[in-house]
Formats: sequence, C-alpha cells, structure tokens
Amino acid sequence: MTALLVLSLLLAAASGAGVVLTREPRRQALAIAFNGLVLGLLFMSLQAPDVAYSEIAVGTAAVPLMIFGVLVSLKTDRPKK
Amino acid sequence: MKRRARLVLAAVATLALVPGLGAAVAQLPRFGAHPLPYGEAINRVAPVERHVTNMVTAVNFDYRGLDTVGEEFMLLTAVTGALVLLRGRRGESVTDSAAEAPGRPIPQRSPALRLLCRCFAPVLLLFGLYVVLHAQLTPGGGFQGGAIIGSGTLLIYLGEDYRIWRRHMRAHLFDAMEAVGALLFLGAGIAPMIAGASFLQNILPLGRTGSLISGGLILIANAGVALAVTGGFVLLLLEFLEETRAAEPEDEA
Amino acid sequence: MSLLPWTVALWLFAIGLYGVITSRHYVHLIGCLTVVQSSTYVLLLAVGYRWGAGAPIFFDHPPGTPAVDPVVQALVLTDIVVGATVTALLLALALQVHKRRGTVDPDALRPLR
Amino acid sequence: MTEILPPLAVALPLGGAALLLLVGRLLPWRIPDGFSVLVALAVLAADAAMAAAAAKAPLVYWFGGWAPRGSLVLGIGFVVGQADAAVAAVVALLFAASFVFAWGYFEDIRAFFHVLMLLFLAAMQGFCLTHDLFNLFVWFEVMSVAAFALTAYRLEASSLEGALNFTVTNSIGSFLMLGGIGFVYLRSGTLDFGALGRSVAAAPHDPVFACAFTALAAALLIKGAMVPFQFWLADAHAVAPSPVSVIFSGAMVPLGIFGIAKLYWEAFAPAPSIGTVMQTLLFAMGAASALLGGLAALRQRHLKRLLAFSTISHVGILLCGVALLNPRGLGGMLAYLAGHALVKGALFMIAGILLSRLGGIDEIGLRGRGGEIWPAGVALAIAGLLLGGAPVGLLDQGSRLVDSAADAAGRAWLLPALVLGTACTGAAVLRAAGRIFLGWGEMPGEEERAPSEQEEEKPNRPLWLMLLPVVVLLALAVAAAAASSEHFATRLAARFIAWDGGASLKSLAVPLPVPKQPSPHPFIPWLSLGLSLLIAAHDLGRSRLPRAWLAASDRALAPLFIIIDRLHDGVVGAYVTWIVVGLALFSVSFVAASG
Repeated sequence: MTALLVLSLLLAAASGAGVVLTREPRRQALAIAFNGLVLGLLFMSLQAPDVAYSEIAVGTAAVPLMIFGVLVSLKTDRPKK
Repeated sequence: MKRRARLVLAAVATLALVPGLGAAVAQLPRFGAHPLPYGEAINRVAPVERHVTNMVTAVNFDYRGLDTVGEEFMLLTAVTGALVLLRGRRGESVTDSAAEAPGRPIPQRSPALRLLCRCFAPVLLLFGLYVVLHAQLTPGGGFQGGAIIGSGTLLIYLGEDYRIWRRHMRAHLFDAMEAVGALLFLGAGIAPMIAGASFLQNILPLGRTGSLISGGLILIANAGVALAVTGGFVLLLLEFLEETRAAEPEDEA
Repeated sequence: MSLLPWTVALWLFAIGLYGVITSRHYVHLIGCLTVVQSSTYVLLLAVGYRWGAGAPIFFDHPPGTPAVDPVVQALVLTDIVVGATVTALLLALALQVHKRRGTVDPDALRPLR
Repeated sequence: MTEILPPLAVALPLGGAALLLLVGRLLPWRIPDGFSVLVALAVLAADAAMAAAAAKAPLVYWFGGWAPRGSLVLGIGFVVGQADAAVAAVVALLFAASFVFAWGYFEDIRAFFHVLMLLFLAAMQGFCLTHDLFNLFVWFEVMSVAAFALTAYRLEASSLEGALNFTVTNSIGSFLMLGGIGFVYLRSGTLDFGALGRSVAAAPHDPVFACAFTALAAALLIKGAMVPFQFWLADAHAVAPSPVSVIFSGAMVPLGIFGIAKLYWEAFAPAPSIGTVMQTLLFAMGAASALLGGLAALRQRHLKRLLAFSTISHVGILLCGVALLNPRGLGGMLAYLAGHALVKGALFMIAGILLSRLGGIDEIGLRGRGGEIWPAGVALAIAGLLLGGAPVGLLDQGSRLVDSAADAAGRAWLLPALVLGTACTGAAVLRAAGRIFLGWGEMPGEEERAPSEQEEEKPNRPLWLMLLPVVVLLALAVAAAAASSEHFATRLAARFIAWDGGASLKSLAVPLPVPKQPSPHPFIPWLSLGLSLLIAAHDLGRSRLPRAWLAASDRALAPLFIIIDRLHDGVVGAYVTWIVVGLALFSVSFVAASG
C-alpha cells in the first residue's frame, strides 16, 4: 500500500471524526470544507479524479456555502413565538 | 428517550453487531486485488465502442446512462423541493430582486477584491466550460463543470454586491435552464426510440477518439447535464443566500 | 493492513451515526449525515481500486493500460449528487423549522404534540 | 409495440414533470391538474399493457441497447414480469385518483406540486420495473427526495418536523443501501439482478452477501416502516397534505416490502442463511408490526395519524406474506398490497374531505359534526369494515392467502397477530366513523391523551369531486376480488419467483404450479370483523359500561399504550438509535442462522 494512500485514508478518518466532534455549527462548516478537501485527496490517490473534482466542488464549496447561508439566516431570524 | 439512554442502547446494539460484522469483514476480499469483471470489461470495450478516453463518462452517459437520467431528475426534484420550502413564505414575487434586511449594512468591497474577482470570475467560468466540454476525454463532465460554473457565479457576489449578483442571476433563466437541460437529456434518450433504437442508444457518428467531438450521443447527454446542474446549483445558492437577506417574516400565521 | 479501507469506511459510518444520535443542533446533525455518507464514497471507491493501476482515463495512456474500475466511480458521482440534494433539502427544512419553532435542537422538536 | 413500453412508463412522467417545470408558470389554473391526470392514466395504460404482454415471459428491455454478452452484463435492464407491471399499475392508478382528488387544491403558481408528484410517480415506476441494483437505488432515492419535499409542502411547524424526521431516517436508509451495493459489487462484480443471483448461487454461504443483504434489506425496511424502523412513518404521514398521504401510505411504504421481495427472489434466494433470516427475523418483524400498528392506531384521535399506524399494521402483513418464501404467501402479499393501496388511499382521501369540509381532523373535536357530509361517513364505515376483515374484497383475499401459506409453513401462530392487528385497525376506523358522523362515543377513552393538532385544508372543491375517487377506489377494492383473482395472484407470484431473476440472462425456470387450497381457518374474516365491531362498540359506548370495568380495563391497557406513545416521541436521535438496534437484530440472526 502506498504511503500516500495510507496517509489519506487515515486523514479522512480523522477529519470525518473532526466534523462530528466540532459541535459549533459555524466551525463545523469549516471542518466540512476541510473534510471535502481531504476526501478529494483520498479520491485522487484512489485514482478517481472525476470523483475528486465533484467532491471538491460539492463538499468544499457548495455544501459549506449553503450551511453558512443558513447559519446567517438563523442568526438574523427572530421567531415570532 | 434521553440522550444517555440512546447512547447506552446504541452502544449495546453496536456490541451485538460485532460478531456478525466481524465474520463478514474477515471474509472480505483483499483490498485492491480481487476480480472486477464489470469495470475491466468497460475499460476494454468502451474505447473501441464509444471512441472516448474517459471511461467514467462512458459509463455515466452511455452504458449506465439511465442512472444519470435518474440522478438529473433527482437534482430537479431536490431543487424544486427546496424552492417550495424556501419560497413558500416569501412568495414568488420577490425572486427577481434582492430582498432586504432592514438595518443590515451593505459592506463596501475593496477595489483590490473587486479587481481580483473580476479577473477571476471569467477564468473560473472558462475553466468550468473546459471541464464540461472535455467530459469524454479527461476527468470532468457536465456535473463537475456545472457545479464549478454554478458556484463560480458567487464570485460576482463576493466581488460586486448582492444586488448586482441578483440582477444578473435571473431566477427564471435558471429555472428554464434546469428544465431544458433535463429535457435535453431525456430527449437524447427518447429520440433514438423514434429512430427505432433503444432508449439512449447511440445513433450518431462516434467521431475520432481524442477529439472534442467524439462519443456521439454522450455529447448531448453531457450538455443536458451541464445545463441542468448549472441551473440547479445557481438556484439553490440563490435561494439560500436570499434567505440570509430576507426581511422579517410578517406574513406568518 | 489491507483491511484499512474497510475499517475507515465503517469508522466513518459509525462516528457519523454517533454524531446524529447525540447532536444538539440540526445544522450539526446535517453535517454528521454528510460524514455517514462519505463512508459510502470511501467504500465504493475502495471496492474499485486495483493495485498499481491508473485512473480509467486513456487520454495520456493508451487503452489497455491497467486501470481501476470506472463503474464504481460513476456510482460515486451519483452518490455525491444524492448527498448534495439531500443536504440542501435538510438545510431548507431546518431553516423553516427555526422560523416556526424558534429552535433547532433535535430533542426539542416533536411533530404533533 | 409492447417492447418499447418499459422505458416509457418512466420517461412519460419524467418528461411531463420537466415540461410542467418549464411552462408551468404560463399555464392557466387547472391545466396542470388535467395534464397530471392524463400522464398518470397513460402510465397506467402502459403498465396494464405490459402486464398483459408479460403473461408468457417477462418483457426484457436493455437501455442503450446494451444486451448482455454471454454472462457479462454491461448496461441496465428493465425486466417486467406480470407482478412488477401489476404493482406499477396499482401505483399509477393511485396517482391518477389522487390527482383527481387534489383537483384545484394546489393552486401553486408554478405547479410545483404536480412537478414533484410526477417525479414521484416516475421514481416508483422505475423502482418496480428495474432489474439492476444501483438503478433500483437511484429510483429509490428520487422517490425519497420527492417524498421529503412533499411532506413539508404545507410549511406548518409539524409538517416540517415530520419531514425532518422522515428525511434523516430515510437518508440513513439510503446510505445503508449504498453500503450494501458496495458489498455486493465487492463480492460479485455486477449490479444486474440475474448476474448477481448467479454469483450468490456460486457462493451461497458467503458472509459478505449476508452483510450486503442486511444493509439492503434494512434500507427497504426503513422505507417499509417495519418494527423497529417504523418510527418516522406516523410523524410524516400524519402531517403531509392528504393527497400526498394517499400515495405515501398506499404506494410508497408497500413498495419497500415489494422491494424486499424483488431483492430476495431475484438475487439472494440461493443463500440458505438469508432464507432462514427472512423466515425468522423478517417474519417476526412483520408480525410485530401488524400488532403494534393495530394497537397504536386504536389509541389515536388524529385521524391521519390513526391511519398512519394502521398502515404499519397492514404492511406488517405484507412482510409476513413475503417472508414465508412461497408462491402462496407472495400471492397473498400481492393481493393484499393492491387492496391496501386502494382502501388506504380512499381512507386518506376521506380524511382530506374532513379537513376541507369540517376544518378539522381530530376525532373527538369533530364528534357529531359529520351530518352534512354523510356520504363520506358511509364511505368511511365501508372502508373501516374492509380494514376490519369483512369477507369481501382484495384485503380479505390477501389475508386468507397469507394465513393459509403460514399454516402450511407451520407458522399458524401468525393467526392471532393477523386477526388482532386487523381487528384493531378496523375498530379504530369504525370508532372514528361512529364518533364523527353519528355523534356516538361522548366519553373518550385512552385516545383522548394522544397527540393532535388543529389543521385544515382549502374547502374549494365540490363534495362529489372529492368523493368520486373514493368511490372508485373502494369499488375496485371490492370488485377486483372475483373468485378467480386468488388463483391469478398466486400464479403471478409463482411466475415472479421463477422468472424475474434469471430473465436478464435468458434463463427462465418453470414456475411451480400452486394447487388450490381451501383456507384452513374459514372463520377468520368473521372473527376479526366481529372483534373489530366489538372493540368499536366498546369504545363508543363507554358511557354505558360499568365504571368498575372501565377502570379495570384502562388500568390494564394504559401501560401498554403509554410505552407505545413514549417510543414514538418524535425525537430523531432515538429513531436513529432504533435503526442501529434493527441492524444488530439482523447481525444476531445471521450469526444464529449460520452457527
């Protein structure tokens, strides 16, 4: 097993746990973005560049952006009841 | 159930899972050294039969094209669902102009940032187009390219301001783009049936391997996906960002 | 050693579920779901891996060069779309729930009471 | 001509949805309604034509023209047996009825409701017809995503929370299914059911297949809402708009169980340990669901929530029919599935009539207020009698088939669960009918403490238009059960078992003849009907019963109801915990089955 593959697998395990254990949503969004990058690296080392691009576009850009949008809205929004 | 009770129950259940799962894991084939008949067959036949060099694209748009049809319509479903959920309260009327949050200052962009974004946005757009167009040759395709273009439009937001971004991002346009993309892909499926072939069966010339115009019907399917994904992603981002600006809810029950 | 990829996939599944079970904030819970889902990416791509093989793209290499399985990669692409769509829907739901109930603590939310 | 129908059943509603999305804003008000009805009817016609054409052999369609080369399957195939087409036709019929019922109700400027419903229909068609594991997942997921959005359509607090619970639990189901697909691919290197069946037959004792089956079956059982995966259902079905609940309860949940039948018979049947687990664990889950759903239904006052629990009970009977692993049980399941879809669809429509005409759904709150819409009350009572086991109609035929198959398989102990579950669901509906339309039952029992909510739907439709689909569905549920249809259902099942698995690789086994066999317990319908009338009468006549008896019976039953209520507490973390427990049950049974 190549060192890169082992390393990126371990990194993915750690950053996934990091996403779960980061309980504060704003910081978690950053953790998700980082996790997306790590997964992108892992997929590259698994010889799946197509998937790596998608994961980076979705996991690192689109999902954290949506989460940030929601978090901003949660903050500014005062419910009536 | 309280959180602690849930954890205890989940822990007990996980322990009970171990023997069965362990037996299966012990029998798993060795990583990276077991037969892959399906994938190998594709790697063998697709370059000859489809004149493409990216096998993932061949699988996505041709051999297992129906999965991608389902996938595109899944995106359509989710975007429509999110629109129902997010627009429900604001109503349709505000979607073409920026909603305002009273008392929210509009931050001024520094000229440097503006310049950076103005330079970078076209580059990203071009890169997205490149990724779309080279689907059959190199890594990438309609989905990846569409996602890049869709997210790239955010640079306008970052560099200019929200109003300008909204002015350029007409929701109707992207609605139509999404629907037309999906219809194009579906049409690529149905058109061969009219010609007497199967759904999504290639009836176009395949072109020369390695050229930009190769792969036959794959090109059309890919274009449909690119349109649908770009439209869908822009709409999603649009709606979520609109939420951050939405005025105080007045019309709630 | 060759068990590592399977272990990582199982680990991600388990830790994600742990997060879902214990979460106190719906947005956090949605983040944990993405971790559960990432375990399926890892599993599928690991299934299609082949020692010493390259990417299934014969642009620079001639066809016939050993390559990993392209089918699982196509499956994972669909999988990623599933992830993005479900996340978007969940976030929209959480946002609307907050507007109605004023909280996003999963333990405080009960439909019909 | 029939050979081009399989893709059309999916492509028609997909194209319709995309078209509506494109031009929906330009269309005058009722056109999307009419268009959707037409599309659903066209799909129904295609399904019916396929069911007729598949009598000799299943229709096999290869997308992209990628027919298998030898035993190597390169593309995706639809294999349409008679049973698949029949189930798809029931689904399409239910959609057509629901579109008629919802006529004018969803005056959405963009016809979003119709777009989502058509996508939902397309996904279910694909799910029924496909013969490829990953393609099954794709349609399963489109179905889920459409359902998530439709649940929350009303944007009320409770519907949003119900949708959240639904989305989280069912997404975990999807991820489990993907995991199962990973294991399948790892071991067999194929996704086609036929090829997969061959590779299971080559390694029938492989624990990796057991692991894959666990993940796939758990995903389908979450969708099928079986104990202990059932928690999300009551939350979601109670709060969705009634035309959507019609589809949820009538079609979506039963399809989860049909998916299990597909999975087993088309791929995993050669593995003995999987068969054992089906016959023990899944059978027990079905029986437990039949009982729990019935008891919980009896304890509800919110009519849609009541119906949701009764769905759990009926789908439990479906699962028992499948888990018997023989043509008679499966035939019973098919008949019961059709009957359930028709009757439950009609019931949710009646709930919708109450919502729009009386402005409420709470059984106690509506007591005696149903007089002006008495035809709906008659329909509710008829549907209640059918649920309670009246000896007419498809439900009766299905449950008798399942019972005789269970008896032949030495599992006669299913009978009490079957009778009690049936009786409780019937009694609950009859009680609601008596209370709302006749004003009986002024003294409520345990159900008074059940959760409820004020809710209404737009009163913009004439009563006859809403009653029309109800009458059609109920009439079909009774009339479709002619004397020959029992034989028809078992023959469908026998062909499903013998044919569908190998059809993609052109190997069709000879279907076993299923001998006619009189029901071993001819008294069942009368027993369960009598029991449900008795329970309903008891609950409605509480004010005339002796105090001491009421106190004693309440004290005896209250703990049971309280436990059921506590378990369905609406907390998503707990629901997910139960999913882990369900997986553990699978693991333990596999260890027991193999060791």
